[in-house]
Amino acid sequence: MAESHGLQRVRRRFSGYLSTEHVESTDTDLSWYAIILPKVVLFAAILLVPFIGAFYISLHEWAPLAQTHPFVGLDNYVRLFQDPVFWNAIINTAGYSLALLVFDVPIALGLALLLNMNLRGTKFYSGAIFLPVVTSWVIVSLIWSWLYNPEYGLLNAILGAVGLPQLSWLQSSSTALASIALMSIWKHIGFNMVIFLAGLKGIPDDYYEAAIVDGANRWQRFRYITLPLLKPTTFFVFIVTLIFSFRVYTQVYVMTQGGPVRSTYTIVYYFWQTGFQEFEMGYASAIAVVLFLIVFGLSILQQRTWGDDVEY
Amino acid sequence: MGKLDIRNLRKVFADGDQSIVAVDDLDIDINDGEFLIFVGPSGCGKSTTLRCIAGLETVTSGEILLNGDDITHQPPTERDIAMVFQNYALYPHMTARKNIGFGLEMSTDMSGDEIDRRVSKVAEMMGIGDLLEKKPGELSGGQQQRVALGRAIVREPEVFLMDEPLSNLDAKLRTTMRTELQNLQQDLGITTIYVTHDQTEAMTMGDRIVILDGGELQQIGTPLECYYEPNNRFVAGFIGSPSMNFFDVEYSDGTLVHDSFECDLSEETREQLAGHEGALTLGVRPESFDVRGERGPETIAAPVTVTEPMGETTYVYVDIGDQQYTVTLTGERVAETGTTLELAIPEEKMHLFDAKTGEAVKSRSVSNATNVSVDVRA
Amino acid sequence: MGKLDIRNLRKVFADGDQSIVAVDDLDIDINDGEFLIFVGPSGCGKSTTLRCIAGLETVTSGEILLNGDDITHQPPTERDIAMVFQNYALYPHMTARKNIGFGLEMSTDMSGDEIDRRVSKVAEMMGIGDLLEKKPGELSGGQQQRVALGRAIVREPEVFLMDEPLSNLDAKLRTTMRTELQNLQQDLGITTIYVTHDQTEAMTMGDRIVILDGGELQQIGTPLECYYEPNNRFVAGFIGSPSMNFFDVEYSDGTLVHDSFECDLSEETREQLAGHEGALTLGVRPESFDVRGERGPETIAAPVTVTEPMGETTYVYVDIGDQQYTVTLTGERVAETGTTLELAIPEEKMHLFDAKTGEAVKSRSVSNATNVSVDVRA
Amino acid sequence: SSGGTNGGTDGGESGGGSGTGTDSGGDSGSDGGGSASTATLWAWNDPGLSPIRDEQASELAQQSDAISDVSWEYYPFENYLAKATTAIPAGNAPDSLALSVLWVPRFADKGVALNLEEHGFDPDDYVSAARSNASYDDTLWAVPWYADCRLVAINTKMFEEAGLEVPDPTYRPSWEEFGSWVDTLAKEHGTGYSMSAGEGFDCFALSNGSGYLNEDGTEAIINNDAALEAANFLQPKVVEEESIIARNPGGTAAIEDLLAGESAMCFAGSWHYPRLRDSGLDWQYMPYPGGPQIEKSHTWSAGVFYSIPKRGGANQDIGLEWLNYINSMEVQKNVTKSMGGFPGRKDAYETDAFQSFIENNPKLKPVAQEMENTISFPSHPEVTKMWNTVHTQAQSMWQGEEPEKALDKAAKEINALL
Amino acid sequence: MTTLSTDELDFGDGGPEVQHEGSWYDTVAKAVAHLVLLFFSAVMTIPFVWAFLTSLKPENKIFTTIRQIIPADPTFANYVNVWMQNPLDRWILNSLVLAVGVVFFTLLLDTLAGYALAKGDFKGKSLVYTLVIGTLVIPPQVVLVPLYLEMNALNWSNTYWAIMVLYIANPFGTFMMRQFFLGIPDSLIEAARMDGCSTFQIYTRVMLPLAKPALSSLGVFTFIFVWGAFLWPLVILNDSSMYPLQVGIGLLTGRYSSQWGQLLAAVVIAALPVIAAYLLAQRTFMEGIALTGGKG
Ligand SMILES: Nc1ncnc2c1ncn2[C@@H]1O[C@H](COP(=O)(O)OP(=O)(O)OP(=O)(O)O)[C@@H](O)[C@H]1O
Ligand SMILES: Nc1ncnc2c1ncn2[C@@H]1O[C@H](COP(=O)(O)OP(=O)(O)OP(=O)(O)O)[C@@H](O)[C@H]1O
Ligand SMILES: [Mg+2]
Ligand SMILES: [Mg+2]
Repeated sequence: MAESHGLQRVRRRFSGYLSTEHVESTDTDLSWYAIILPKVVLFAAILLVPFIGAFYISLHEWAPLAQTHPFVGLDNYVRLFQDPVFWNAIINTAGYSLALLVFDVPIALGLALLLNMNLRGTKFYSGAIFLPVVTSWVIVSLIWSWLYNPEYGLLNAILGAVGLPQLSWLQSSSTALASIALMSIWKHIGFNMVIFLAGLKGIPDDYYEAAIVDGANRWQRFRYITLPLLKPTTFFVFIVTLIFSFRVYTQVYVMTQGGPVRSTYTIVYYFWQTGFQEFEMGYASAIAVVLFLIVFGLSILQQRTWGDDVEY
Repeated sequence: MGKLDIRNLRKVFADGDQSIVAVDDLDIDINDGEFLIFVGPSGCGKSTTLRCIAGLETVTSGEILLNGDDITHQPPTERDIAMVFQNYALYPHMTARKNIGFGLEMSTDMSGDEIDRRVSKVAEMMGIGDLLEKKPGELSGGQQQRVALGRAIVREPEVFLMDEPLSNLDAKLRTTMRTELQNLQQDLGITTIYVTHDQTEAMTMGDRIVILDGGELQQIGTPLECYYEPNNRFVAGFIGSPSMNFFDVEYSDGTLVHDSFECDLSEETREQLAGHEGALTLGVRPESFDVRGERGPETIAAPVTVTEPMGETTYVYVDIGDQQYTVTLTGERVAETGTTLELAIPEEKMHLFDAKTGEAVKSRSVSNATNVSVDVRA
Repeated sequence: MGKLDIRNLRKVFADGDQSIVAVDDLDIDINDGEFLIFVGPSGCGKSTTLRCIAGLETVTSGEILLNGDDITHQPPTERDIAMVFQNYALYPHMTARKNIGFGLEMSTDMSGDEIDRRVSKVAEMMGIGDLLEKKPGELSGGQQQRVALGRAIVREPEVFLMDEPLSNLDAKLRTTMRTELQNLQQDLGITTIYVTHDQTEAMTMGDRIVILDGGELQQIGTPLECYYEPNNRFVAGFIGSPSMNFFDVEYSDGTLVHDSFECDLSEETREQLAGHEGALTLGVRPESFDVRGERGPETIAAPVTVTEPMGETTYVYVDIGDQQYTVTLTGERVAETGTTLELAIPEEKMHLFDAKTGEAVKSRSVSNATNVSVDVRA
Repeated sequence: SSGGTNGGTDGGESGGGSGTGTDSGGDSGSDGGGSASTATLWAWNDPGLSPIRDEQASELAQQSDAISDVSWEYYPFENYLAKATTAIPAGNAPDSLALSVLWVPRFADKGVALNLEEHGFDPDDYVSAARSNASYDDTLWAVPWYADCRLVAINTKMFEEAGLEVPDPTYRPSWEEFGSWVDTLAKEHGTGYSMSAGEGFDCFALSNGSGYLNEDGTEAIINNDAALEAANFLQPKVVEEESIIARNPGGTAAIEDLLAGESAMCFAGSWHYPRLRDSGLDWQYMPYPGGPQIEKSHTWSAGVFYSIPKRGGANQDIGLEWLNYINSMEVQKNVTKSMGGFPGRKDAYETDAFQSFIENNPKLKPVAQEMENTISFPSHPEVTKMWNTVHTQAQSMWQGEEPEKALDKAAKEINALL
Repeated sequence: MTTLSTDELDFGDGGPEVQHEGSWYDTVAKAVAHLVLLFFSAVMTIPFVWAFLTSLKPENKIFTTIRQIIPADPTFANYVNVWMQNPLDRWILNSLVLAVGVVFFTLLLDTLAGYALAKGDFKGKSLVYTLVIGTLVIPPQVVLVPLYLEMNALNWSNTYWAIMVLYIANPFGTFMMRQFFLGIPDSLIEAARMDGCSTFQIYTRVMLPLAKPALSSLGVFTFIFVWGAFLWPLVILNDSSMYPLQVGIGLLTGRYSSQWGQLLAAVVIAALPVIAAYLLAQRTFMEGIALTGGKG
């Protein structure tokens, strides 16, 4: 598995000695169980059992208010695969995810690189850029639905002032999803940036100095040293961003409620819509299970394709 | 050609409000093909000097000339200087081949084939021809070391800089690599500056040693010069292992007076010491003591506290007037803890330093010492 | 009392499908108060043995007896054994005082005052009385080392285990701490097992050395025994620095035949070698060569490739029939690169090993060697 | 949560900026003790209504022997249904809960609502839209607390600035007339009319005689000629001329365009009265324009309806006491005065109290007039889905989709639900 | 796997930038970097500033003065109103109780579990770890309904406990603490064992004190998370006096579209504690995030 360099170095410094050996003793086994038990029990009771419950529900026609919940086998799944709205939701979610991966990650990396130059005021800059990360999604969504307002919003006011064409943002089905993605990038960049920054700080200076002596210029140092050595961090950032972006819900809920014309339906939003507005809980649970499978599969896939040589 | 001149080099770091003078007015001329060793305690400015020469640090004042050209403000690439780092700084994500060829790829417009050819040639020379496709993580310390050297060599620079390149290796390997490096430098004839902490390396590897302390030059000379004719007390104590023993003495009327013993000096020495009456520091190397079988007028009775038999030599720690001193017994002689040695200090092997300034007032001379050298046919 | 007996100790690690035999049938009796050194190449099982004794590893088979009691399966706390770790393993969040007292606090029901008193006493003894309120991060390497020792001492254990406790210190400090540790062990008289990689430590610190290789015991004996009477080629090569020189020779008719030279052996030696005709390995320590002024019938002409003057001694690397060998010149003799040394090998200093098994067939004897010791008054 | 919230169900927009009032958080739950018990009532949150709810609750507690205390719980409209649907099967049902008209059929269909006709309530007491909204399968399942209707609100000052004559508040314009106002206003102010994307269309369709379902509820008619005519009337104004703004959910609402001076006319509900009253603008209501097919101005009627959960542990006696209380003439005749809605009971309109209140608030005259023209929602358990479907397609029309295609699609999806 | 440490994360000065590229090129590069960073800083902060400025406009003038960015006559009336009309103090108290409770139990259970997963040696360890990783991926909405039924069966609905358990069960902290503990050398544990500590004492006396930086980061992280919680408390609570602040804010208006002034005021009030804490302890916050990094 991946391990960033700085961390490795820290570990080496910390534990030059026997890092993989364990104390075996007959009586310790039990205490380990006692130590991990509270969390595992809670974890099983609160997440695992309900998750299995969700799977169980997905095999039924389950209207919460109804008194019987007939078993329908895989019908819900069959229906799901024939449901254009669901496919639409998948495409929207994937598009959103892609936008984050394509824009959020590189920009975050770029900002981290700039911050890593140790300019004056780095603390201020990083503080400002990180600010949205600590604010909750509901709040930033509320604020941004204002910024996006075509008539009253700051964004169109600025576009107007600079003489650029104004956009409908959330009001048009062609721009709504992109607008939500834009805001999410805004909110999330600081998060990835800090992870990248930690990764960058973990690359020993020696490599750069060696490369300078080897005659590599700034760009070459970035291309041949920073990027490859940052691969484990990048890998992590990609996975987290992917998992996180597949769960997109709150923004949609607050800002567009899936509209206009379902152009911002995402998988989780569709789950919410079918489960909690239309109360087809069985169908909704099928959506949830499929979502889980998609995300789990994606993270495994990513691990496979990237995981091979991320460790140095 | 790799003649490197360092003129009045000064490097000041700003550390918050304070400024740290890392290198202070350093002036060294290094001959083409010379193997120069930098030694000195931690923080004395060795690495900083090296980095200034490499161009990794901007110089505060002073000049660096390579073959007469001022390179003080050239970027590192254009200096034709290669550096070997303490922990090798091999790029972990590149194969050995890529590592070695990276510099050529970056700083020249050689074709890939040409680079490959050169890399292979150097790798053969270093005996790592069959390791070229491995990544640093898969190589042992010694192999990594060789790749790091190869990386420097392949560029055929005018000057090699090496910052404690062996310090990460274990003792046995260090010994092997030491000779290997020396042979290599002799074969290539490339001017080399080598930083080390290690006494053995300092004494054995270089043509000359530069001893630094607190950013200032203490002495520059051949290993034996530094050993036998240290400029000052610092150098005397620093060079040689175990360290030189120091006694606080008073000099008057041709006699050195210590709390536990006195020494009458010969006429010759008295002349040397003219004008140095008062407090002096007497320096005696552990192997310079004369161990007598019997108590005599000039012997010092020294109870043995610890012995360390090392095979051919034995280090004996003795007490003389509250302080511990070291005596080296050569041959197969041993001494036991609790016994007392009778020591004499041969006058010709005495070092004397000004107690205040630490300046040497009397040393042994190298030429004297080498008199005793073996007869060897050319 | 701290008599420790290790009986047929065996430790096998399961590593995936494979199993790694880390310690193989080890049998050692350690006397009360003895200072025992474990040496051997990396991975030979030194640490594993120590950890088995400490109780940090379960034993695969065999027994560990402390003062005759089987402690093989006791938990670490109850063994009355203290351990000093390579990187000290000081608790970074506790002051030195807490670090030292922690063991007492955890494993005894001493009052806080009593613990404090003991800690202070030990700290005085270790000379760190005024550092007790500092945290490890604020202490230098040597001070940390002392705290780590204090932590072990304060528990007044029967046995000390130390796993390369000095390897993280720099050379000068290592020398100081070495003698300090030795003195301390002598004062306390606590049985100590000490693992090291360092030749000097191995030769100087202990009463006896245990040499391990591949999990198996190679030799156990005093440093001088191991130096002069190595059981086998491995031990001979491992102990001593620079390493012993080895020559492949054929023995027949009382003569050792090497590609470059021949040696006629004395009657006495021939008797020793009876039944060992054929391939042997001749071992000669670098300092055992006799450097002659002139070519003679028994001398070997050895061109000098590298010299390493070390002050009082000089290491000279010479070529004899394609291979490089080391010669130590003592005294103030030097030799220059390019010259040729005429070397003789004194028969009494020869080591001979079976070429196949590596078993020693002839060694020097320690008693002979110590004959030459200095006269010292008690 | 989508379109359904946008006032169509009276989703609590009746708030308004009055800005004063007592504690609305609903922390009213101190236990009265004794033999009488606490009534638990649920409603979706609406700060404007909280004071009157508290007032009525304490009045009920005083009147009733069985109820010592009333505890109101409010939930955001979007989460209200989720809350109710999880709580009832789990046995945490309130004694009575407010339902939107879109939900009554579902609750009835799933057998969660108490049959009120079996408990002495008479469907004939209510005005037709309210009765129909509260019924499913010809049975009454809920009691209207109040009912409402939809109109147009206009900024009279902007009308005058555009050189238009301000119409009489009760005057019902034709589409043609309305369209010319929009054009003139747009020329002067940029925008002529602002509506919500979904209901803006619904109301034009209804005003032209269309609707979601036919009379007997067997087929979708949202793609009939009347609806298509409405779409064709609106689409060029929204898409090409941009004289009409169609607001999608999630941003600002149509009423806010009026308040901001962005448009001179907007789609408004009777529940917007307090907010308009307090805005400081020169404004008035106006009936919805009548369509070419029917010159009446039909709009949806909705309101707040209270029902009693049949399952989930509700105390039905207490629930019934509450329903009887709100069904009383005393409460019904004052709904308009106290909450800006209109009575569900027919006879309340006849009372002096109601009459004099309208006299004193002439701006509500068009509301009183139009209440009679309101239409009820289809009485179908999946009416929420229909609502979503039609509104999604309406949104797509304002994005440029061909009306015929969009409406056919909506009709198809509705038919699939039947 | 991976170890974690924040030693490398120094937001101050000093670092790998090699000095020797002084001169013109360097100055331009730095100027450009400053410009870019300044731009992004502005983009990141302006929305908050704007929200604050808007919340200072009187409620009924928000729409009539919509195009004035800086309010002509700022007033805190919205804040006063929102505070007067709603039991904000009670909601904030609820939020605090929940957040502190969750933080406490999260820290306790996650350090225990992380310790066991990093340093423990017991059968089933890898199974537990796989579960932790696997459930990290489950969107929380998925378990909403079954969990509600479960809480109800336990008779826990409408209690703080019911809200807290969901967040306490979150596997993220376990994962993070495991990563952290992996970085602590085993020799420290062995030393403690030699000193006579039991497995549990090693936890209390050695691991926990060492985990302080990770604890504060995880604590802060959890705090932000719980402070922003909305859906679950809403579903599980029947009593508005139990509402945490975020849910309470959801109640401020029937829909978000009305009473924007008060809503924005409430938004500012809700965001303020976290932002203030963030400004005070910026480093801790960022470390919390950075600690999660480096994992693969
Ligand atoms: N970038 C820097 N900023 C501030 N001070 C520095 C910097 N680099 C080095 N120094 C200081 O300059 C002095 C010389 O450091 P230098 O690294 O050259 O010592 P050194 O002789 O190489 O020591 P060592 O043997 O430990 O490697 C030290 O006091 C050090 O603290
Ligand atoms: N926990 C373990 N699991 C598997 N193999 C192990 C384990 N611990 C040690 N080994 C193996 O046992 C052998 C002996 O290891 P040990 O650490 O005792 O060597 P050592 O002599 O201390 O080496 P060093 O000088 O490098 O410290 C090695 O081959 C090592 O790889
Ligand atoms: Mg250095
Ligand atoms: Mg070891």
